[in-house]
Amino acid sequence: MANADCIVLQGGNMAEAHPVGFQWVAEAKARGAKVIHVDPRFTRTSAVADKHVAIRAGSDVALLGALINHVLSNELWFKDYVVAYTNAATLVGEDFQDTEDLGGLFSGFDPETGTYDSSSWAYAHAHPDEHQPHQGGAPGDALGSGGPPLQHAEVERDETLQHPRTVFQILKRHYSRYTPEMVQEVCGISPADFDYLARAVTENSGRERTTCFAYATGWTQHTLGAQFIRTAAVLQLLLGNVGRPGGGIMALRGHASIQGSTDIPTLFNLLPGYLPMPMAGNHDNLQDYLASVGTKQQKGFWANSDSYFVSLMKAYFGDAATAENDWYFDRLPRMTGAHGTYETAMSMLADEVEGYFVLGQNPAVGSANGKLQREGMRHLKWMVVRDLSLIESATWWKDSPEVESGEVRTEDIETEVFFMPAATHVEKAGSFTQTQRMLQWRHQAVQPPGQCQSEMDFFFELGRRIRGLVAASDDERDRPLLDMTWDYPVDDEGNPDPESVLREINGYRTTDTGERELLSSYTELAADGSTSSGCWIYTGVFADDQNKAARRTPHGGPGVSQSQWGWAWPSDRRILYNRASADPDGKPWSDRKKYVWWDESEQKWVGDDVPDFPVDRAPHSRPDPAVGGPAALAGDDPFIMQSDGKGWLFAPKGLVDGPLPTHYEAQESPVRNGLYPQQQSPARLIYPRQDNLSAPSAGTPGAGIYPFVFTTYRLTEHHTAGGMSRWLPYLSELQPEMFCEVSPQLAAERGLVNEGWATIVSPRAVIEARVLVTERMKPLTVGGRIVHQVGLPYHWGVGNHALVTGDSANDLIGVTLDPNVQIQESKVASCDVIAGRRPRGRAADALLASYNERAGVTVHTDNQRVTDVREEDVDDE
Amino acid sequence: MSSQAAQSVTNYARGASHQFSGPTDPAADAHWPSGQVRKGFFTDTSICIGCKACEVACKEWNHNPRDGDLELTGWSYDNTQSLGASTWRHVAFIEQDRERIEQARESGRKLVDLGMPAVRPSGSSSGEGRAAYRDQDVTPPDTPEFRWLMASDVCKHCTHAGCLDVCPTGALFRTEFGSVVVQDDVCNGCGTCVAGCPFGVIERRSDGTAAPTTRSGEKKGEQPDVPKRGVAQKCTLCYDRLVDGETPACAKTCPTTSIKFGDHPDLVETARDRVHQLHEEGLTEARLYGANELDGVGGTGAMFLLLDEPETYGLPPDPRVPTADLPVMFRRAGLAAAGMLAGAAVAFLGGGR
Amino acid sequence: MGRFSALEWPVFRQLRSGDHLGRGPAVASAKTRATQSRNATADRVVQSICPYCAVGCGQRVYVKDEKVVQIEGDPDSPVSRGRLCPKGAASEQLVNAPGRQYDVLYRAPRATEWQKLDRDTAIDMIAERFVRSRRNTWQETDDEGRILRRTMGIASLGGATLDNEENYLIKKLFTAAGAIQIENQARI
Amino acid sequence: MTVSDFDQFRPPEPERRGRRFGKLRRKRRPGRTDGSAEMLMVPDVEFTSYYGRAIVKPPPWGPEIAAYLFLGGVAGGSGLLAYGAQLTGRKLLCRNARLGAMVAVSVGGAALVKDLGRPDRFYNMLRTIKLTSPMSLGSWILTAYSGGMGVAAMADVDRLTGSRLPLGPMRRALAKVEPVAGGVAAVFAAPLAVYTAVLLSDTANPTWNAAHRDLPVVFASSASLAAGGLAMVTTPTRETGPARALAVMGVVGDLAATRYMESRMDPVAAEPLHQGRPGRLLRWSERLAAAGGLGALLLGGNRALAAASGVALLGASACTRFGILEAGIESAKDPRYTVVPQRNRLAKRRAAGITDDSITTAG
Repeated sequence: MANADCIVLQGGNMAEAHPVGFQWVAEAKARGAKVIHVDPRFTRTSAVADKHVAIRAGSDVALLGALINHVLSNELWFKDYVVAYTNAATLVGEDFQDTEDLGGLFSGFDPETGTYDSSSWAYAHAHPDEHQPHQGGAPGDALGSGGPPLQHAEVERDETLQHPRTVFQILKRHYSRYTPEMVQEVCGISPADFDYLARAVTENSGRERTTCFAYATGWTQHTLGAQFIRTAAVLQLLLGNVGRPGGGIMALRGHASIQGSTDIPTLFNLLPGYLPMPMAGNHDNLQDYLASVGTKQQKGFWANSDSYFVSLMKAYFGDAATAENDWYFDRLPRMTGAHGTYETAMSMLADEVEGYFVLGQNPAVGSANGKLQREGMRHLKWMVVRDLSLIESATWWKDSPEVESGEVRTEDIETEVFFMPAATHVEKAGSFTQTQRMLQWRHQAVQPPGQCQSEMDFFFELGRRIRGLVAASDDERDRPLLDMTWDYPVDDEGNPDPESVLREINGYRTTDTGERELLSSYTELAADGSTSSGCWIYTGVFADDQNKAARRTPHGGPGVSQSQWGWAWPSDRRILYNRASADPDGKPWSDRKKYVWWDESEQKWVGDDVPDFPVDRAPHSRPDPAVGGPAALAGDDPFIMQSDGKGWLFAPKGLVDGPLPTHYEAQESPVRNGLYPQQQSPARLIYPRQDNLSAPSAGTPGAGIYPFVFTTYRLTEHHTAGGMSRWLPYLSELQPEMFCEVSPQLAAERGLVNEGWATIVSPRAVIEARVLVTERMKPLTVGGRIVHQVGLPYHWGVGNHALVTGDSANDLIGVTLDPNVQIQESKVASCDVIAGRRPRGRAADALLASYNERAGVTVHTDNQRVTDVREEDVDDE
Repeated sequence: MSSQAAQSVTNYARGASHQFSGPTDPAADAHWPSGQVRKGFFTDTSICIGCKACEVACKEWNHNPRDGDLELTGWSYDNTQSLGASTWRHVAFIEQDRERIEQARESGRKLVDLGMPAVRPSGSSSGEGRAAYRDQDVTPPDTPEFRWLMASDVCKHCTHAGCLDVCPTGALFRTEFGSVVVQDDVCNGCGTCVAGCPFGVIERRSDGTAAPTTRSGEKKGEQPDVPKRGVAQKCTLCYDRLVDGETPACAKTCPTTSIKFGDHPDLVETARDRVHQLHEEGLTEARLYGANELDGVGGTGAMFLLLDEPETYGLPPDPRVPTADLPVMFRRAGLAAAGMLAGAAVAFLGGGR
Repeated sequence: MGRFSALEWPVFRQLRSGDHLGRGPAVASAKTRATQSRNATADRVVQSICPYCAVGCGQRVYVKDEKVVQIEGDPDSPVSRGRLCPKGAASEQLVNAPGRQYDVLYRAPRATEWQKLDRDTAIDMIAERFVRSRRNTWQETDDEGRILRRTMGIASLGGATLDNEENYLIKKLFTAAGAIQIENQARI
Repeated sequence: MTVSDFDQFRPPEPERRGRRFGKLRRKRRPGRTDGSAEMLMVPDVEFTSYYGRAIVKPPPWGPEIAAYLFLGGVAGGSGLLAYGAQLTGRKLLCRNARLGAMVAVSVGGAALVKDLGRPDRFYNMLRTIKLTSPMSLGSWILTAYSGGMGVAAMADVDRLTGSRLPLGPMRRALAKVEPVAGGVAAVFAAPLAVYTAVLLSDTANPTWNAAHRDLPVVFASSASLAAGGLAMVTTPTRETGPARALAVMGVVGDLAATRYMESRMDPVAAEPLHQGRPGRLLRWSERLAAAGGLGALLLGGNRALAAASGVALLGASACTRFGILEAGIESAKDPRYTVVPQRNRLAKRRAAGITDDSITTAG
């Protein structure tokens, strides 16, 4: 980011959430870069940014779409880059219909199931071979990071981009109505601000200069979160900023090893290395499974998915995984749909879940709809909480808001709760993967005190005892437990050696003499069972028996990319798709942005980073696409993971809620969708339940009862649900109390006083917060009316163990998920604000009930898939 | 001690190399043998992001207890209110609308027009390198309607330190690095230094007037047991770290290097460059605070780049070390004593009525 | 500092040295002259990474007598260049926090208070419950006869703050046991 | 126009009947410095502060310190009276003054030690002789004075108790050294009374610092009238002639000096002297002083009335000390008292063409 010329921080508050990372933005600014912060609030990032653009929460796609429209209509897109490296020239099939024609829906939408059948979006002339793996099935869970498989790489292209069905023309038509006036109407951004943003981004793109986007949960926590990011990707591709130094899109991830926990996922839908979890019905046998991940014919490295999967099974089950039993494929558990944390919470309420492990997380405060989470926990039989201190998720049975309000009695709660003290990051060795995909090793400084124990020791011990309990059983279902490799070298206290686990993740080749050599790159993985690797993208972290994650060359060594520090997957590459930093002939676009280029003499790609491209593939080589796999990658296919080697402006597969990002309003929004009759995203996952009601949106009766929009955010001084910050005196005194930020106009309207108290009501709960009246929150004129926005930090929780407590903003938030990744919409929702503290005990529920009754909220409010246009426009504002 | 004695003391004091005001090298003035260069801070508030890492790092290094009673103050994002016995770094937050920005710019312009004798003509500063690089016009930043000032405040380590001079026990002393440090094994908590500091930095722990509430314990409203209770406390410029050549905790942890640590002369140089650079950008409200060694305290060890009048940040506009007027006070006191003696003499000579 | 011991009395030192006004060396006490930084007297320094957000700032952990005495930024790290945010700077307090728990607690059904439990029995109890719940809720095939081989009775949440190696073991154990409802903060 | 040396001997200004103390404050006396007209017009500085938070911090001093200021004054004055009486052979006045001074000094000393944050380290006060620290010099003065007065008072006590003190051979030495001790005490008496003024003024406290030129005179006069008052209470009228004279002179000095002090202070910095408790205290001290002074002047003969006016004088001195201390602490709490006077001072210097000595610089 440090060498970017313009940085747009949108959907994220980098100076507050990632202050030390922000030093590089400050560095770029000192060198003259322009920093623009687009956020509903004027935050500490905006304080040092060049420009703050106040946007209505949830309308990011409209703004980015308008930027795309601006770039296209003024011919500002980076021609050579787009034609060569993206699928702009590719033709799309005839039966694709755009949202322009269907009033906000794409073709292939099935209202009953609320899902799209993406076959109508396919490229033109994709030979419809006989057995088309039915893709529509499980929403969004079957797809790894590399994008979905295509039958093969032969696609029709029109390099002149004139053909009406080229992706380029479809893009132009799709965003034709996203004009600056529309942006003012929908996002509340003045044309002057829009023009400033547009000029800044376009002037800083192209050969000489690059623009970089950075986002965080501000984009991901929406019902169309994935589409937010897609819009930015399309814009960056059009401007030619992807794969180049100072360009691209930086995901500002929230936790120490959140990237690590998606690479080696404790997630329901993924196996390590982004291999999808088998889905009942889709992957009933290994061949179907591998075909769904990546066909041999398609380009790119996903074609070798078989070697990745087999190596994983060898790592998991060692010798027990053999060719005969399809490498243990049949023993793997199957998914039958989405099993995200919210579905799990719902199934807890239905008494289907008996046991629950909570590992360093605080769902009672951190997960959306806190009340629902705590109620779910009451239905459990037993629960294990591993944390540093008695967080609210461990003591909810004693001091949760429901116990406090008398709604529930501690004596009636059946759940058994085990609290296991955990070890802190200095009391255990291990590696974190930070937001730039870099693994960094932590050495153990001291032994864990008292009975504290690291998760590794605990789970190793638990695994050993479970295997002990099932050792005798000859029941088939226990085979995997007994076959899995669990024999890690242990030290004198019986704790496994973390480096041995990292070696297993890196992977071995078992030579014929039986001893194991560490692999150095995922290209060495084979599908014949001779290699094993816990996570193929991490292969190379332990190359030639050196723990690369523990490399500590000061300042990352001499190289520009400072790569002598830690290890970035895949194969220590720092900027992905960096082939795109050179033009189709292999020469850098410009000297200033030189990064990776083709060295004619050595016939090799060279540069400041590990080239993200087959090293010896000449720029002009055009192999026969039928060959498939990495070999099929042409010299100008920088996007080596995509099945056609190109950057996807139009995503025929991979996203379940539309090939092109389209603006929809949030699940509950006091504003009508200015662009389409369709109010909300049709494919969003909705959970119509009595304890998950939604506020009526604009145009439906009762919309005026919850007139304000609230957005949640993080403070620098606290950490997520407060588990690691509300127990620390030094951090608690910096931000001691839950507060809400309101504009002076809203404060006047509702009689709020600075430092006073306010009660915030949403259809889910009633909470109280101190009031900070500030001009940093601005009312916006949207859709012809004033929309007030309320800012709520979400770090506080009710309980009496923490140093500072307060109501939790997450109680206000409902559960409506983005279909692609099951992330809840906690960045924008509706609420009402009343001056004074909230009523105590049962009176709070009474207030809530009266509000919902006045608003006429029922289980069906906002839960309509397709907004029927006939409904007359009731706006009793 | 008659007035003549008082007179001689002041002459003697002025005669020797000791001074009470004006530019001096404090460490040399205190006769430290080693030729250490004076260390100091330069806090550039224009790039401060208000993250308060300095507050936490300082407390953590010095094991200062939590103070304040965990109440929201309503002062924007500042809940620790001010420097004190247990808070040696404090970040101020000020929200300003368009009108206040104009006022600040206006007062900044007035400062510039005063024709401050810039030690070096700004042109010769490393401007050339930057000017070529920065071709934009000189328009102020593009968010004129609102501004959020953030500034990290600290002890100034003045060249002529009011607290040091008035301390009767010698607990406060000038280190070889030119910083002012309290020796907590000597101080008996008399409290004179608290009144002596023109910036209101130093404070006696536990019952200092701005001290934490007396409730004790960990939870809200409870105050942890306070180490070094009853002794005056303030920033030591991490004297223990300096002795081992390490950077002070706050300067090391500041993510955007808004807090710069280094040799005082270089920092003055950096400060002047930075303020010229901002003026070239049209930010005329930028001004330096404490960089002028002719001011009331002889220039400060910790200098600041502010974007508004000092009072907006809670800093005094024209601080002056009280010792500067000490000779006058001694003279007047000698006079009063003489007057009293004379009165007594007259009373007795006049005979008892 | 024995005030009257020998000529160490600052008044004499004031006269002896040039520091007549008692501003510097003359008044420095013995303890002050012996000042040393905690870091210098630490037994060892360990390089680590901050546990809070995903920037991955380098940290130096100073240990003395098997206790963490100071955690500060690691100047060698190209990511953070020795800097930390407030949370990172408070890491030492996270490790030695007053509110931190050190022993295993157990809450029996309908109990209103915690009770202490020794770690081994706790892990045994958890293992038993794990196997029992797994057996109660095992699903071999779904209604259309497709193999499932899983248990919906056990769920897990959390992992973003854990090491890769720990995530790996958890995923392997749960997948082998058929428990697929594993989630973590990446989703929230 | 500098102040003449024996300012307090000028006959008291004609008694302005009915003039409220505060009224004087509003009538601005012609500025005594260069008198440039425009300086009078205090620049209407738009006073901003950081959420109203104080800038300087008041010292953590409570009533003990105020009590010490008063007792120090009494001791100082009594030291002089004792020596005067010793020279002029007024045995009774000398004894009473010495005993009074001894009591005052010991109680004051105890109050000082009690106010310390770490009373167990009180001896550190004598750790160095810091010429720049009024409290350091004050500690030495106090020690010297108490030493001298202690010896002298012991002789008196010995006489009082009919030599029953276990002195043995020391008694002869004591008799010889007694007059010298009285002299030593006398030497340190005046500085003891006066150094406390410098102690308060040598701080960044707006009110005290603004009064640094004249506070010593006020404290000297206040000490004199207090000592005189004490003598009038303790000693029969026949020996208290000089004490009464000293008291009258003290009163005159006190009233004149206080008015004069305020006239020279920045009006804003002087405000705390007239508001709230400090204001009331100072107004009472003025009334008591006037009453006591008249009493001493006219009714000195009658023993009971003399004692009454003596008590009035002591009360006046106490009120002055408590009033000034609390005024100082109040002035530190409101940022206005720090900012506005400093802004005036800066503006004055700017107007006078000195533009290079401001802490805020543009370059």
